[in-house]
Amino acid sequence: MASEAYAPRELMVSAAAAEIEDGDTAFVGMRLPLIAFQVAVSTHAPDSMAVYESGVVRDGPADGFIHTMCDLPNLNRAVSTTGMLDIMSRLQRGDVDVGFLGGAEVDRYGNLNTTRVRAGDREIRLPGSGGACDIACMAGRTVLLMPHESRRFVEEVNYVTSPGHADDGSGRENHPAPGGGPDALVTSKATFGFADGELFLRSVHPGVDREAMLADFPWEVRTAPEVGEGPVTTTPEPTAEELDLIRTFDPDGFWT
Amino acid sequence: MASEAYAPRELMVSAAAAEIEDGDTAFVGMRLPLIAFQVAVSTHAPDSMAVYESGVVRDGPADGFIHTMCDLPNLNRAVSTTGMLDIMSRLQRGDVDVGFLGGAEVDRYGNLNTTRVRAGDREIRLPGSGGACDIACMAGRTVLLMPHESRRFVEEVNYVTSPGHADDGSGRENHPAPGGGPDALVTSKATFGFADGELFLRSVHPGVDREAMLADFPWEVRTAPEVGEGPVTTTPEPTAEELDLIRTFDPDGFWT
Amino acid sequence: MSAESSESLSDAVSRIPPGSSVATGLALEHAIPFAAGHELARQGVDDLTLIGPISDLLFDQLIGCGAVSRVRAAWVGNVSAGTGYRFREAVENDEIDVENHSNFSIALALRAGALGVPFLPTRSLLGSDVFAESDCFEAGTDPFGGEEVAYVPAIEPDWAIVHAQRASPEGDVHLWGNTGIVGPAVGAAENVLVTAEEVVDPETIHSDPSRTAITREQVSAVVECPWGAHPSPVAGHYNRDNEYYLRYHGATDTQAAFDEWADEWVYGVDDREEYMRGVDADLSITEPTVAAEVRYGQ
Amino acid sequence: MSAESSESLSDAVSRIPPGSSVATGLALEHAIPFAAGHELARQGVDDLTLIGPISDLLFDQLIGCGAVSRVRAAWVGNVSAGTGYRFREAVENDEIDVENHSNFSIALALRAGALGVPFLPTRSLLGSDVFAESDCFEAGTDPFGGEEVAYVPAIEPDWAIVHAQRASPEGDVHLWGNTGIVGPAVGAAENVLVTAEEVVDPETIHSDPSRTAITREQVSAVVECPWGAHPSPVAGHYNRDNEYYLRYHGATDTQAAFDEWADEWVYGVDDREEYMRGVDADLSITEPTVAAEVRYGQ
Repeated sequence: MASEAYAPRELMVSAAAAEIEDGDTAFVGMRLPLIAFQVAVSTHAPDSMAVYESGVVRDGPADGFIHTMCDLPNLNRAVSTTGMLDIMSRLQRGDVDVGFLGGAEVDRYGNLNTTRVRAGDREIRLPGSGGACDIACMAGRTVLLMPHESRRFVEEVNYVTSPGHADDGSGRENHPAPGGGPDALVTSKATFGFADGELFLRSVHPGVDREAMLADFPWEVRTAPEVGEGPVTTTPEPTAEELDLIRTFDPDGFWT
Repeated sequence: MASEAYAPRELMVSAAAAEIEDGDTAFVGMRLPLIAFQVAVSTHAPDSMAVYESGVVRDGPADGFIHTMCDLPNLNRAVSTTGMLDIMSRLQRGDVDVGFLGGAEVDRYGNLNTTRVRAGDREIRLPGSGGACDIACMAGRTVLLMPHESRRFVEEVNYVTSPGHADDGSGRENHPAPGGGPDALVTSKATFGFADGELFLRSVHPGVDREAMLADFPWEVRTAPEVGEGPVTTTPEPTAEELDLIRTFDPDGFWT
Repeated sequence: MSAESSESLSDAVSRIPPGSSVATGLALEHAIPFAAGHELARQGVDDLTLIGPISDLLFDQLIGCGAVSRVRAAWVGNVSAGTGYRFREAVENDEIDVENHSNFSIALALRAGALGVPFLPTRSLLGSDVFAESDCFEAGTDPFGGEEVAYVPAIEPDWAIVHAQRASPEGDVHLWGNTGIVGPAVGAAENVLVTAEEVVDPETIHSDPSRTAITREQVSAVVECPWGAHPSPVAGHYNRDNEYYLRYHGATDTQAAFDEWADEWVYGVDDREEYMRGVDADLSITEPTVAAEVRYGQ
Repeated sequence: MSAESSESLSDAVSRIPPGSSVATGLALEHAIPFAAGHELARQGVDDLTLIGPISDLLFDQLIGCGAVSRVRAAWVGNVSAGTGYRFREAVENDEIDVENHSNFSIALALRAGALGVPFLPTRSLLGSDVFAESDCFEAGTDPFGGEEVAYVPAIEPDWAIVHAQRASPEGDVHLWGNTGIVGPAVGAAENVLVTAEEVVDPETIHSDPSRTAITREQVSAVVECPWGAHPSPVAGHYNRDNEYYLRYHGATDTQAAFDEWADEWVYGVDDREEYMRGVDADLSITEPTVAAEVRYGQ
């Protein structure tokens, strides 16, 4: 049952939550994924766990709004509050199923840049990797989340903060990083999968003009039927239950 | 003030305790050093700390007899009870001043064997290194403790469990291990120092026949005056205070 | 919460097949999972590779029971009395294979497994026969400063067996007192069996998440097993039964003597409850120390 | 026990000379030592190299105060709002040098320092420009299985600054809630400054030795400093002051605006007490969770 009225970022949270499968250990970072994990564990993935690079491990939503993974509601009644090496050890030994990543720029192979971008002559410094490079290299699969803006989709990212798939179509076969690499990209207008290491259109958000949306990419984006992944669908709207949860976890709509 | 009557191992504990300087971090293992640290911290070295490879850190004696470093009196009211990597990290980064080692065999360079010895045709398996190899390689200095028996003093140990000094007189200059190596050997009959990486006689325990004692070595043991370290002295007897403490920490004389 | 939601020790141990590599005795002389070890022997699980830092008695007992074909450890014996006769005889008779480690090298090997890297470097080992006589390690050179180091390869045990004070039925575990190499071994192991003095409500664990040393996704089985570490001590629960170690030493210097000992203490009892009826030492804690209060909240 | 046996924050910070390398903000968004950081700025300690995983605001503030010449970190900004303008502008104007890390590489670098080895291997970094564009790391080959790995060299900071819930005057420290890379940084640092919500009797620390995260021989100074981490949260003590982060973001997009901000919040107050008089948010903990009892004893 879909709700009548929702914000674009509420749909992104819903779509991101759908990428967490029950039983998954999810590596959760800043912003929207903070809400998405809480939605997933409250709905279809009750046996999922979240690990945060600060050292927190949780098996349920926080009982209060969280700006950051270290806000006290996220620490209170956690399963474990330990250190980063404990969390990164799980990641490096292959025990993290899915990780979330944002980016200022992404290319067709899922390489992400959060370090520095060009704007005309000027080079703008961004905050940097944080744990993103590590998640990109070592999570079982990654889900990329970003606003749908044409300047973010580039033929070549200015700096590979978080490596994606190899550019020779070999997926990660020839790539030194042990993780599975990008599995999905969720923007504010559509969702994409990866086949043979390259992006393809999976679903278009309700009300979005498909052709205009695809025109934001500097390359011809492949579609699901072209890579044998069924038809391009319409992204499901957030359910009423999901919207309720999102508005409980983010009551002032700060992140959404 | 020396006491009238004491057991040989009580004097060994007293001599071992004397090797702990105030402010030292001492790596304490099994048997006599368990008692020696408690004596030292209760007398001349109140600001010394003991670290135990099990993960225990203490700044004072246990309030009860301890068979092992993990007996509850050694954990109770400890400064810290953590894990082995925390303790071994201190050792490897050079924060442990002195470590204690025992051995079934020792050679003139302080190489120790606790792994396997020969008895005629038979090779006898001993328990092994435990943390001894690590302490030998990485403690600032080590103090070796063993019963004075001629079979233990050998030209070449059957197995180098715990490396001593280089055999070319270079001390540890050419030795890969970062620690300072053996600094003293305390037996049940005498104490020895090391100069240029080789053993020399420092003091003889009260009542011990020096020549007979030295005859237990298969090589001509150097003496303090020969290496410019003053005269050979008589090992101080345990003081009445030390004996009181030893008998408090080991009330049934199990280790002493 | 009671242990009813967790399985029996016998069921849990039956999931460990012959030929497994098993890391245990990881907190050194503290909280040694003797109950689980004896159950392995009772079920006749054999051809085991035992992995640990030092083993205070348990490895010796499992060797005596014929359960072991290989040991990867730094020290095997009886900390109260020195020699473990079953270990010694088995080595001297070439009945088991031994990979000699130092405490640090076994800790690093398991830490490498937990960390998900093929090896870790150390400044220990070099110059010893632990290094020189082994084909386990490699020499390497620090690419930054040119320093000589030893490389310790990862060990990833099939099972780690850990005894703890309390665990939730899901497998989140509080343990305190010294932990030796419990953390690295749990991280490196494919499966973890936790025996706990108490199986508690998950809320107890959630009330103090910084005390949580093991989390559920690492754990294959949780069993409530009071006195599961006797004769070793468990912080907050019971003291070490020192006399037991000394009696064992005196009673097991031949295989025949050991067999008699095992008939009484291992094969002659059905479970831990029956075993504890044979122990008459007073190991209770008479001077409890209560940890200073800690709060979380929001 | 009161703080009288420990020195003042101003005295403690005066021991950190210009040009020092300082690791801080180690528990990520939790328990950031803002009070100590502001005191560094007030004392005009400059030419600092700041080391940390992510810095939620503090590095940006110290850069704005002109105290920093180099940053070795994975992320510098404002976790509530994204960009840290002082960091961004300083980089774009080439006023500071940045060594780009990932969270894991900075953690491993400090862990190598704490462990006393020249480097540690990782399977991360490879394929990224964090690796390719840096002269910090080296590529290596696992000598056992031939796998490609990256080597991360040790970092040994001159100082680590840590905020904790409670410490004894001697410098034994209890901290809880997530700890990020506090442990590795404290182990690697030459000196450690601990600011604590409470300086407590040593008996409090001794009552729960498994809670002890830092021990005295690693600590150069202990200072009692209530609210010393505001606006970041401290488990058991106070919540995060989210609005403060948002206001900072809105108020510091030019150096002139930042200077005004710093005149009020850093240079315009003598100490933490005066600073806190300017904070009117209610950050108190209204739903306390008390940790389940733990006993030791014998």
